Amino acid sequence: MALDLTFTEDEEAFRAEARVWLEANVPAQPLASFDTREGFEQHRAWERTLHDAGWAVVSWPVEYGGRGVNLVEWLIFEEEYYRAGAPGRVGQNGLFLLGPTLMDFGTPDQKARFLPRMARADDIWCQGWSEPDAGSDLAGIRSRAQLDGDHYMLSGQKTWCSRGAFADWMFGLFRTDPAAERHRGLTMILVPLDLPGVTVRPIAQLDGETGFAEVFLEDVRVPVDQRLGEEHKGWNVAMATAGFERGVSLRSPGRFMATAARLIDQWRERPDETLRDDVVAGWMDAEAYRLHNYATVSRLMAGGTIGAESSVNKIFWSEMDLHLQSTALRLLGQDAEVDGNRWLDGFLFALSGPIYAGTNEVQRNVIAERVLGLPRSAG
Amino acid sequence: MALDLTFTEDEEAFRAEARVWLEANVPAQPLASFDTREGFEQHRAWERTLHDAGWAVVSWPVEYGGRGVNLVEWLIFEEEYYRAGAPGRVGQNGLFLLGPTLMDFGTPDQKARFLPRMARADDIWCQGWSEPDAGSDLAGIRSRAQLDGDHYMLSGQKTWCSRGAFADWMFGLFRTDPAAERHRGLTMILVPLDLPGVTVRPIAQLDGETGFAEVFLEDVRVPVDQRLGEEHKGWNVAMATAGFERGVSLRSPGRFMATAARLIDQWRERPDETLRDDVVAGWMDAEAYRLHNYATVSRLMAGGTIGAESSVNKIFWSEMDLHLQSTALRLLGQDAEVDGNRWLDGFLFALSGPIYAGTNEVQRNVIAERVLGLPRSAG
Amino acid sequence: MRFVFDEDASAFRAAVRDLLDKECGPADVRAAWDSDAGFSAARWKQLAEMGVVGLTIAEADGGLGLDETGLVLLLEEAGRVALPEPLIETTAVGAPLLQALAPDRLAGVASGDTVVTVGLSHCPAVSGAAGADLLVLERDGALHAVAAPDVDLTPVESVDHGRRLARVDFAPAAATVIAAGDEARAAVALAFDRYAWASSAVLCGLADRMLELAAEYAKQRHQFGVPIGSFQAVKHKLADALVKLDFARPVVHRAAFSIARDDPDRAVHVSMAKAYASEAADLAARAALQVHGAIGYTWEHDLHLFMKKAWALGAAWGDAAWHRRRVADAVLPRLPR
Amino acid sequence: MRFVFDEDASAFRAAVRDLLDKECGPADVRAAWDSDAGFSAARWKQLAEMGVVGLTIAEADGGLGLDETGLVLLLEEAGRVALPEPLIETTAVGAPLLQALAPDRLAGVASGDTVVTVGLSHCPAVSGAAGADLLVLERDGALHAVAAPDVDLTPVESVDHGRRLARVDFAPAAATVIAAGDEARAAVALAFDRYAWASSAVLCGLADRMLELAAEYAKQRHQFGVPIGSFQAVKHKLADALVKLDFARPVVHRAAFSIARDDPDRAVHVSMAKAYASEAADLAARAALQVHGAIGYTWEHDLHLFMKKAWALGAAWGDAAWHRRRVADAVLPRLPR
Repeated sequence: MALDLTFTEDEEAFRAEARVWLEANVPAQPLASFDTREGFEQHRAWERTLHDAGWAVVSWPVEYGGRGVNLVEWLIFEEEYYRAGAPGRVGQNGLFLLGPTLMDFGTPDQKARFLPRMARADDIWCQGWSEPDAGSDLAGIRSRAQLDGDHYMLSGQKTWCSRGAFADWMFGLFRTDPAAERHRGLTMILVPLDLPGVTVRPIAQLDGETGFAEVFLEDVRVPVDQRLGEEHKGWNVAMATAGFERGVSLRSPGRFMATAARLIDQWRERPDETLRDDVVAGWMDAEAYRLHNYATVSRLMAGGTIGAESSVNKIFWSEMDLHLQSTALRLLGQDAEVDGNRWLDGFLFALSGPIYAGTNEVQRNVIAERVLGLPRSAG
Repeated sequence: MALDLTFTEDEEAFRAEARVWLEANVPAQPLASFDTREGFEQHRAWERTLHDAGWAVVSWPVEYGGRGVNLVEWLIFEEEYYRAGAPGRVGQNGLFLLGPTLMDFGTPDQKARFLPRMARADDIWCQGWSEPDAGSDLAGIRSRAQLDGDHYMLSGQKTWCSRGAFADWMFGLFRTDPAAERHRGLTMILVPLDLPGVTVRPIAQLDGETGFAEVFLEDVRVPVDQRLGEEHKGWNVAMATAGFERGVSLRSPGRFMATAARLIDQWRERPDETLRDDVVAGWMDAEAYRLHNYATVSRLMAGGTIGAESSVNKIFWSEMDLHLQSTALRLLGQDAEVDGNRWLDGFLFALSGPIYAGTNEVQRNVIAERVLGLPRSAG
Repeated sequence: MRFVFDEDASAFRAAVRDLLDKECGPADVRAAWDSDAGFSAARWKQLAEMGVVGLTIAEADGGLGLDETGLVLLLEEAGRVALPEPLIETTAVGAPLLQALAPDRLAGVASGDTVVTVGLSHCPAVSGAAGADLLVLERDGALHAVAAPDVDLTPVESVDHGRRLARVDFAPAAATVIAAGDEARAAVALAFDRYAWASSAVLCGLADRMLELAAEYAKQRHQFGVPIGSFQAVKHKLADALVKLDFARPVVHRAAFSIARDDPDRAVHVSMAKAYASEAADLAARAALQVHGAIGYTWEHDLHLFMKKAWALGAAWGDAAWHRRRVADAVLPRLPR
Repeated sequence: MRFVFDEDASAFRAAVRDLLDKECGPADVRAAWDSDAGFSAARWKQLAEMGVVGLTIAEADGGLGLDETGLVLLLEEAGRVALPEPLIETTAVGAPLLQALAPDRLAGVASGDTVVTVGLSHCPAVSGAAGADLLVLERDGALHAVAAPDVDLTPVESVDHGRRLARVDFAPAAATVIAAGDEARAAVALAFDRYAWASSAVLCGLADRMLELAAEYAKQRHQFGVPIGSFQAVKHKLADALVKLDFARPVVHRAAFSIARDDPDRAVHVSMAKAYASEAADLAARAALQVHGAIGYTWEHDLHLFMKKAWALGAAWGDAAWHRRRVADAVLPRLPR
């Protein structure tokens, strides 16, 4: 079968169904920020609503709370979701990062235990990867997990855990082999945040909200069946997750298409010929990102895999987001500095894009080394 | 005395005198490219005309063929020179790089011997710095000069010698201490290109003209009185020259002001609103560069020195030049690809800016290390 | 929605790459620059034998009967070697135009005997005019098909010496007209879009090759005791250009599909393709030149063969800014679809 | 032509830096953010005692009688510490305006007892309104001087919590008018240019400090076993921002001179200053944040105090694009001078 960029009748029907449901169910008033306790619970309730109607995780198997659609349909759903102005996904770290990783690496018991609760927002997850001395250099992790019978004893400190202030569970990398160095001897472990020995310190971000947290662990006992994947092989598990994160799942095109459409609305409100080219370039970027993602999922559906392309993707969306938001701020002119305007919030959020999920500098190294074959180096 | 950005009566009178002379004497028809033999000699004749009227090297002492004006007046002359559309300076490597270095490091005999002939274009000089394995890494120089009584015996290969195809003399760095490494044990030596053992191989550049040359040296005997500065201290001499090159003297603001004015003329001919901002940004850059240069020469005249600022300057003018030329090409639209149009020539020339006189990457390292104090590294 | 090429397309692409790797190295491109026609008739014949030249011509007329989605990967391959032959002019633009308006004039095209080019009146010169046997020329709102002996050429030198631009004079006559009125207008618009889109595909191939050359050089060239490819300044410059290229490709592929299906948003899709591909090639050229340094600035080194085609095709048929303006004119008043 | 500051200017700058290093650390800025007025009256008094507050006021009225060229370096120092006090509003804009139109209203300004701000009607809100004692307000083409008790403020929160924007309501009366007609129009245009220029100078100081913070952090922070400042990606990002800043400064200094001498090209010179300084600060903020990584994205770290003032002042009084447009309107029809 040759290149075909038209949607099938099934795909169009799925889009129509999603659109109808979203139009009827998306809250008329925006929810409070999910980086506040109140907003977090409002968003949890919305996740429950999504789940109960079968829209929480459309591409997951039905048994775990999804509806088993393919990746093209997932992209379609995402387009409709953001087009409808629906709330941000407070559960995204679980749903879009840990979820797929669990399906690949989890035991049947783990899948049955964690996925349905995750889909229903009974458990909301945060990541526990970075540490004070392990940011861009993730292999510098020092937090330890010591095997003690049928438990691991965890100790150490995780930081920059997004949504960590109010989350229920954390998935994180711990050093299980203290003699191993760098990315060897690490293990992925799932940790409930209400265990004895866990202390969560919320951290306020640029906008003043507690968008992330530090998590301190002192002799925290976690049963071995909460290990994800093999012992000492956590790096592979994490890299698979990071591939999802940077690749297709964290920033679906629908989000930027909606932002670009809003940018054009903003331009129409106050047309500024000087910014015309920047506005249309932003819209084109969102379109190009959409096409690129359809090509990626088509390749995945045809049996392909994602490698260093996820780094290419991450650089593109993070820079596009900054371009869209800052162009809108320039359209606002002197009003841009007024706190609480939606574009300023968007800009502050977009600033984190080139930093988190692996800085763009690290991604450029990955591209140069893995795609172009340039030699590794410290520099 | 406080900040004063108005020109004095003397400065205005100097400007008027230069303008009158240039209007009367600049050739009505453009000369042939100085990267051809015919054009080289046409330019040599023009240099002689300049010299005889006292305009070749206005800031040099009168005894060497200049008129002893200060650096502000030199900048004024350069503005008038390019404003009048006068020919490029075929002697610039000598006049603006070696000349000032000779005045700092040369013996009285050397000054008397070389400077007046240089000013009169009797000798036209090229640089002999780069070698096949010493480009960005200039300290990798391998060409040797071995002391043999009252002569040095030179051997090795120099490359990317601008104007080298037709020049009379070359100034270059040679390794006099074979045991020394990197930037130690180098010596600056002045070499006539008609000596036995010298072979000049012209190299065609992007536009097909022989803009530079390779110079092969096989047992070339050069008297020791053609050494500039101390033996083994050539690096210091070269760095002083490079400071001139990147700093104030190689790219005087007048050149870019004239280019920016032409760009605006081009815009008026075919106004394109999409490019309006780029056009005015180019003009502003030329203005900013002019102001920056007046500030630099004011500081020099007040007893200051140039250090890493020369790297700042070089990055700015090389990027500005590319911006000016490529904006003009964009204004030309589909005509941009037609060979021999003046902007295309300018663009091809501008492309060399970020490469020569030390790549912009090396300049950024210099700025980061010397101005911001960041640690050195291979990367 | 199936945004992936099938195995046949990949196999065809691989076969063309094999041929061009053998037959169209940098020395061959230089030879073409120095030739009268600006390209090699022998290599054009080889491409014809593979079916490439007649790819867009109906099977009944001796072609493969494929559309733009079948051609786009091969245009990328043409870009990778800076192919001097008129694949854009004949196969991407001329043949489909004749197929629609004057299929009787297609004789000899698929076999490589008749080289076609198309000249549109709002473009300053006709590309590939020197070597064309049949010229389709717009004049006063009509399209004329004129044989080479019946035109006068005034050469216009392009920065890409392989392009052989010329201003073309001829005597329009009733017998030369192949379309007029609305039909001609629509055909001219479509031919322009095909030129812009096909140039985009070639530009992607050029960018790809320039990045490859730069990466190779960066692995071999040592300065400061290490390969320059180990410096982040080199790595990140090339990585940024690669990101740009990676996002240009699907846009160019979508434009191929939109032309093939006569999508109502064809113009927007083509303009996006030309804008992205022109900028990707420009960025790749800049990055590659900077990584090569002075050696890349010489006539002797091969890099300029690719850079110059990139600059020429980047400017031809509307540059990036022109095409973004066309998108803006469509999008700012109303979003497509 | 003497484009260099004299020793007096350098000494004054050094003295102000000493004071601010002691009295206006990041903790002090945070305290100001949390205060009612948005700034510290005690620190304002200290600045007044040094002559900074009354710098632009005639000696006869208790000031130093200096002009913009005497103030510009001190505004850069204010930027370096993200000074919350209304140096722009009172010293750069309010005092010279009153000096020209209503010198009798200058009482207490130089001594720091009377804080002045100026509100122009085409700007959405008045900065520093919360802590001002005397407000000069444009209304229907006239300028009014109104004491704080006679105005109603509706706060508008800026991303820079130290700016205390407010919409201001008051009852215009014959007694409040200090200028009308052409005189008021010229004064408003001049006040706008002074706001834009003074913001430029503060933006240069902010950029300088952010680059300094980033360089410090890059020396201390280790990843992959080395200080991150040894990576070219970090070095080159900061170097590029430094280049931009280095070229912004002389442009800002020239604008100071042009305002002081009432140069006919004042508007072009001010617009160039604001365009360069806004972009330099924006680039420095982006570079500094990226170099800091996540820690720079927190409320706890000091970087955001500087970034937010840079964003606010970058947008206020015309952003870079607005000012380039003003330059274009002057330059494209005819080149200045």
